[in-house]
Amino acid sequence: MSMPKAAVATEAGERVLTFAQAINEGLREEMVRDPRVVLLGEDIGSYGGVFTVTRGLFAEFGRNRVIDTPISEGGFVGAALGLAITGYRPVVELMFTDFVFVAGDQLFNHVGKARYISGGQRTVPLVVRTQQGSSGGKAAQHSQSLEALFCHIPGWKVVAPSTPGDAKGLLQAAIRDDNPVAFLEHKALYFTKGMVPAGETLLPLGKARIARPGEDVTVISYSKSMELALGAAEVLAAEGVQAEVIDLRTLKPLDLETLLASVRKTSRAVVVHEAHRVCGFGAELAALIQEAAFFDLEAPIQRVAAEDAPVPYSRNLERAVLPQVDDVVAAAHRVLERRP
Amino acid sequence: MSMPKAAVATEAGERVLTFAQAINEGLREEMVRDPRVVLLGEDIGSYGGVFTVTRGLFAEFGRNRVIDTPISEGGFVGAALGLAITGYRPVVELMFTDFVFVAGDQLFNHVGKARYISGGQRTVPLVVRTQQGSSGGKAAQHSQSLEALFCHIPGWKVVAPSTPGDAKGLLQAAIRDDNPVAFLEHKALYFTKGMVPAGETLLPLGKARIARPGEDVTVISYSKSMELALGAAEVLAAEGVQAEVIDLRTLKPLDLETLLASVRKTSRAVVVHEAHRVCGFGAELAALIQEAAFFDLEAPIQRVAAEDAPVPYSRNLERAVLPQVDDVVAAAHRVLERRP
Amino acid sequence: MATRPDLLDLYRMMVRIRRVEERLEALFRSGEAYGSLHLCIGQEATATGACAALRADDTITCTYRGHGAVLAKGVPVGAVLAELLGRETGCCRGRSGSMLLTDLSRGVIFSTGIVAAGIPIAVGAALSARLSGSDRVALTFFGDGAVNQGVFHEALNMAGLWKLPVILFCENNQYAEMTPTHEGTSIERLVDRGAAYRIPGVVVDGNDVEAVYDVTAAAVARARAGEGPTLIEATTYRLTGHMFGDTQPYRAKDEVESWKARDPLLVARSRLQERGVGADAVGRIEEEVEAEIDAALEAARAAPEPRAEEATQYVYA
Amino acid sequence: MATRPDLLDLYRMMVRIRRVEERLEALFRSGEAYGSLHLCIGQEATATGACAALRADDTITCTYRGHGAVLAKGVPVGAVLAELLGRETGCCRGRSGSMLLTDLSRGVIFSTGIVAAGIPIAVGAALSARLSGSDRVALTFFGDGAVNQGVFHEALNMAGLWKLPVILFCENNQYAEMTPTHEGTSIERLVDRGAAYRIPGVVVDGNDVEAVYDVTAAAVARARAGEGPTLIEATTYRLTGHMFGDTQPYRAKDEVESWKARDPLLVARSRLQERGVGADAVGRIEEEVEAEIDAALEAARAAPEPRAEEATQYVYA
Ligand SMILES: Cc1ncc(C[n+]2csc(CCOP(=O)(O)OP(=O)(O)O)c2C)c(N)n1
Ligand SMILES: Cc1ncc(C[n+]2csc(CCOP(=O)(O)OP(=O)(O)O)c2C)c(N)n1
Ligand SMILES: [Mg+2]
Ligand SMILES: [Mg+2]
Repeated sequence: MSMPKAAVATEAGERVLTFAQAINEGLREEMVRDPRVVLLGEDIGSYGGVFTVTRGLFAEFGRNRVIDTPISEGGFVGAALGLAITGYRPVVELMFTDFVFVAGDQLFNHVGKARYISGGQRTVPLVVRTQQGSSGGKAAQHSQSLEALFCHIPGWKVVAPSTPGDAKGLLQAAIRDDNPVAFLEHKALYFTKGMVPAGETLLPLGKARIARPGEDVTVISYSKSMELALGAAEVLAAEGVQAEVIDLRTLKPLDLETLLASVRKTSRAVVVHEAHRVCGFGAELAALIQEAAFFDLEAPIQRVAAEDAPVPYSRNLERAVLPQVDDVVAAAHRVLERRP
Repeated sequence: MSMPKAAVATEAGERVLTFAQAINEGLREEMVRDPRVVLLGEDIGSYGGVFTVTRGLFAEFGRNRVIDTPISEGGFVGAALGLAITGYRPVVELMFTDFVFVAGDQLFNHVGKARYISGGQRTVPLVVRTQQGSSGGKAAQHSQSLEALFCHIPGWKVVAPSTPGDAKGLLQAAIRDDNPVAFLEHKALYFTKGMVPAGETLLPLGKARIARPGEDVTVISYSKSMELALGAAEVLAAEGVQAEVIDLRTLKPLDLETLLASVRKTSRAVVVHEAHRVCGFGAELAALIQEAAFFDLEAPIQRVAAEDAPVPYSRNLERAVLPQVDDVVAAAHRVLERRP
Repeated sequence: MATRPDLLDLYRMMVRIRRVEERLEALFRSGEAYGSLHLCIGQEATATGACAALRADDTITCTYRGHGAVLAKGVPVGAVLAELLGRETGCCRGRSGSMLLTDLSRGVIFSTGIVAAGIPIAVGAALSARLSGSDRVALTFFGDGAVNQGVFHEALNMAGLWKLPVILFCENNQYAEMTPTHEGTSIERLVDRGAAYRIPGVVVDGNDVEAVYDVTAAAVARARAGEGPTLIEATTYRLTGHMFGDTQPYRAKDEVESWKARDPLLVARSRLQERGVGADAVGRIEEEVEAEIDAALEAARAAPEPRAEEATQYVYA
Repeated sequence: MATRPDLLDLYRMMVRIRRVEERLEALFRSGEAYGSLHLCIGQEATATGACAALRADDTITCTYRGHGAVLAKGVPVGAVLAELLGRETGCCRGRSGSMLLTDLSRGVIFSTGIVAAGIPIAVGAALSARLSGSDRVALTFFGDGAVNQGVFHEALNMAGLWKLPVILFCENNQYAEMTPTHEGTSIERLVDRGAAYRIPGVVVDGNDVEAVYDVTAAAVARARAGEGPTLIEATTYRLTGHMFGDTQPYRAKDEVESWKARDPLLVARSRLQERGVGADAVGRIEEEVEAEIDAALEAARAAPEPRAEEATQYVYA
C-alpha cells in the first residue's frame, strides 16, 4: 500500500483517503503542531505499524517522537501515563484491543483514575489508539470489541469513528483533549475510503451524526457496525420503511440529546454493535433510552449484537456469532410490527 | 476472629456462621470430598487469607492443596488454568477484585475462551474467588465491583451471593461446575452472620430467590446491595408499598424467568447494584426486561448504582458516589408515581 | 536419558512441517484459509527436536506460530489442515483456526495468540504433574519478543521457586514481528535471564535438530528427576515474513540469504549424506510427505463446515 | 555529587515520619481515619535517605506504604493528615486517602495501591526528563514482593534498554504482607535481578539513613550523567504489622526484637551521640516535631470535608 503525501495543514479542500491514511494525517498534523505529542507502541517506528497507520512518521519525527516499545503493554501504557502527567501528550498504539487485558491495570486502575484520585492535580492527556472487531478469521483473541469496558470504568472518553473524515477529526480532538481517550479503530475499516479535509480537522467529542434521516425507526450504531445499520436502512427503504440512522461517533460522553430527539420522533429504536450483547454498550443505550423516553416508545428497544460466544474462526460460524444486516432488518421488523 | 470448627459433612441442621466462615466451610468440605480441589492465592496458606477465609485449611490439607503464590496474579491464574485443563479443580483467590485487571489477559483471553476455542476439548473447572465493593475508605483501587466485565466476556459463570447460607451453597456448586466461575464476595459481608446448613449445601447456579414477596414494585439486586433493596422495601412498606425483592444470586446464567414473572405482576422494576451505572449489569437487566416485558411495564425501569466516578476516600464523598437506601426508595417512587 | 531418534525420522518431521507450511501459504493465497498465518519456515528444527525429546503424555503450549510444534507433537496433518480450512473435522472443530490449535489427546494443551501467555499455563501443567506424582513434564514454546512480557517473568519466578518440571523453550528467531530482538532488550543472551530465577540456561543452535534434541532431552531428564526447570534459547531464523502479507522491508536480503544457507532441512540433509544415507531414502520422504498432505487436504476439503446452529456450542460445558 | 546533608536534619525527618505514623495509627484506632493503613515504622531511613538525595524537581512514585516517602519529599504534614481525615485541604482533597497520596508540586507524581504499578509510571517520568532535555531523575519505591510482578520486569527492561534516568528503589522489609520474601522467589539477593536488564544493582543497609543517602546519591549522579538506571535494594524491616489490624502471627517476637535493636532512629541517634551532638538538640527535635504535628492535626480537624455535591468533580478535566 502506498500513501499519498499527507496534506499541508493550510491546504484547503477535501481528498479521498483511506481510514488508515486519515489517521496517519491526523497524527502527523498534531505532531507538527505540538511537540509534546509523542507516539508509543510496537512496530510503529520505521515499519510504520502493522496496519500502516504510523507510516512515515518515524522518518519525519525521529525516535524521540515515535517510540518503538518492547512487547510490554502494561509497561509502556504505564510509561505513557508517566509522560502524560509530566507534560507530554502521548498517543499509544495497542496493536489489538484484545491486549487491553494485558495492560488493564495501568489502563483502568491508573490512567482512568489518575486525575480523580489526585483531587484534580493531575491532567492526563493520553490517547490509546487500538483496533477492534473482526476482519474475518482472526478468531477469539484478535477480534474482540471492548468499548463497554472503557465506558464502565470512569475516567475515559471513548471514540469509535466509522468514516475516514470522522476518524481524522475525532483523533485530532482526542489528542487535544485533556483526558484519557480510548480511540477505537476497526481493523476492517482501515482500507475503506472517504472524503477527508486537509489540514486541521477538529470534530467535537460527544456529538453524534445523523447518517441518514428517517421517520419510522431509529437505528443507532457506531464504528464498522454503521455498515450494518446503513445496509439495513437500504433494505428497509425498499420496503417503504424510513430508518433514521445515527452514528454515535463518541460513546462517552454520549450525545443522548440527539438520540432522544430521534427516538421521540420515530418511537422505535434498534441499537447495533459488534461487541457481545450481554453487558455491551447496547444495554446501556437501551437502559438510557427507556429511562428517558419510555412513554414515547411504541415497542421495546432491540439490540443487535454478537452472541454470547467467543469469535470463532470458521467463516460460517463467525457469521452466525457476529451481527449481520439481516439481523438489523429483523430487529427493525420486530419494533415496527410488534403491537400487543 | 476465632472460627468454630467446621461442621462434619454428615452432621445435620443449621448453625449461625459468618459469611467468611460459611465460605471456609464450603471450601473445606469440597476439599475433603474431592482431592482435585486445590487452592491458590496470596497469603492464603498458614496465614489463612487476609479476610480469614482460608483459615485452618493449610494446616489440614498441607502445601500441595493450599498453595501460597508470589504476587503474580497473571502468572498464578495462568497456572490455575494449566491445572484445570490437566485434571485439577483449582479455586483461586484474587485478594481484591481490582486485581482482575492485573490478571485480565489470563482471565478473559484464556480461561473464559479455553473451552470454546478448543471445540469443546478442554473442560475448565476453575473458580476465581474474589471480593468486591466498599467497606469504607479503601478508595479507588480497592473498592470496585467488576461483575459486568465477567458477564460481558463469554465463558464465565458469575455468582454474587448476599448471605452466608447462599455463599456456602453456591460456592460448592461453583466448585463442582465444569466451567470457570467468578465467585464474587463482598468485603463488607464477611463478618455478617446467617444460618448455614452443615454438610453438603448445594444450591443450583442460575436460580434467583424471592427475598421478600410483594405486589407493587420489583426490586432486583444481589450481593451486598441486597441490604439496600431490603432496607428500601422496609421504608416502602411503611408507606404502604409492597416491594418484591429479588436476590439474583447468580448473574450468569441469569434466572430471567423469575424476574419476568415478578415484573409482569408488579409492572415496575428497579435494579440496584454497587458497580458503576454506566455499562453496569443493571443496564443489561433493564435492556432484557424491557425487551421481554415492555408491554407489561407501567414505567421505565430505574437503575440505582454508583455514579460515574472512582470510589473516593472521604466518607461523605463515598456516600455520594455509591448508592444508598434513599436512592432505592426514590427510584421506587419514580416508577410508582410517574405516569404520563 | 532416552537415545536420540534416527535423524531420518527427525528429517521426515521437518519436511512434513515445511510442506504443510508451504501448503498453508498457498491456501491463504487462494482464500481457502484465512485470518492470520504465521509460518515457522526455517524454524522446523526447534519444534521437531524439542518434541522428539518428549513422551506422548508430556504436554506443550505453543504460540500462534505453532503449526510446526503441533505436528511435531503428533497431531495428524489432516486435523491441522481441516482446522485451517474451518472444518468440523479440524482439531478444534473449526473454532480455533491457525493461532489457537489444541489437541489434548496429543498433549497440545494450549496454543495462544497472546505473546508469552502460554508460559504460565505450562507452569500450571507442570505443577499438575508434580501434585499428581507423575513424572510428566511440560514444555512451553515462546519467542524472543516474549521475554519482555510480564507473565514470562511471573511464570519463570514460580517455576524456579517451586522447581517445577517445565522446559522453557525460547525460539530466538532474531525478530519480534518487524523489530530486531536487540531493540527490545539490552541483554545479549536472553538465556541469561534464567539467573534471575535460579533457572539454568542453555543456548543451542536451533537449526541443528539433533542439537535441539540433545539439550531438550537433558532438560527433560532434569525435570523428570525433580531437579527443576531449564531455560533453553534456540538460535534460529524465520525465513518468511512475520505473517502472511509481511513484505519484510526491515531486513536485508543478505541476512536472509545467510540464514537460508543454514536452513535446518539443509543442515539435516547434509548430515544424512555424511552418514551415508542415500539420496533415494531422502527423496522418498519428500514423496511420502507430499502424498500424506495431498490425502489430508483432500479429506479436509471434503469435510463439512461446522453448522451455524452450533456456533454457540462449546462456550459452556 | 552533592554533599551529604546534616545527620540531624535527616534525623528530624525520620522522627517526623515516625510520629506521623504513630499519630495515624491512633487516628485509625479512634475511627477518625479509616479505610486501610500501611505504616512504615522501622523503614524511615529508606524514605528519608533516598529523598534527601533528590532535587525538588526530581519525581518519585510511592506505594500504599508511602506516607514516609511523601513527607520526605517535602509534602507538609498537614496535607497528609488532612488527606487521611478525608478533608478538602488534604493533598488530594480527600479523594485519595492513605494509599494514593499525590503532590505534583513536590514531585510526588503517583502513589498506588497496586503492587509494582508505580514502576512503569516512573520509567515514563524518566523518559519525559530525557525527551525534554532535563537532567531531572525519577525514583520509584517498591517492596520485595513487587519484584515478582510482571510490570516490574517490563519496566526494568525498558529502563535498561533506554538507559533512562530512573532509580529503582526496592525496600526489602523481609515480608510481602504475611509471606516472607523467600517464599516468593528463589533468589537470594533481589538486586541480582538487575543483571537481567543490564542494570547495576547495589544492596544497602536500609536502616542506616546515611548509607541510604550515599547509594541513592551515587545512583542519582549516574542517572543525571546519562549513565542509566540503578537498582537499589535497601535491607530493612517493618516494625508494625503489614496493615492496621495485622496481629503478626507469622513472625517470631525474637525476630522483631532483633530488628528493634537496629531501629533506624536508634542507629541515627547513637551516631549523633558519637559525633558529639547533645541530647538536648535531639530532644528539641522531638518537641518541635510533636508541636508541628499537633498544629497540623488541629488545622486538619478544623478543615471542611469535601462537599458531597462535588463528589464527581475531577473525574474529567
Ligand atoms: C501481548 C501481545 N502483544 C502483542 C502481540 C502482537 N504480536 C504478535 S506476534 C508478536 C511478536 C512476537 O515476537 P516473538 O516473541 O519473538 O515471536 P515470533 O513471532 O518471532 O515467533 C507481536 C508483538 C500479541 N500477540 N500479544
Ligand atoms: C497487584 C497486587 N496484588 C496484590 C496486592 C495486595 N497486596 C498489598 S500489599 C502486598 C504485599 C506487598 O509486599 P511488598 O512488595 O514486599 O511491599 P510491603 O508491603 O512489604 O511494603 C500485597 C500482596 C496488591 N495491592 N496489588
Ligand atoms: Mg521472534
Ligand atoms: Mg515487603
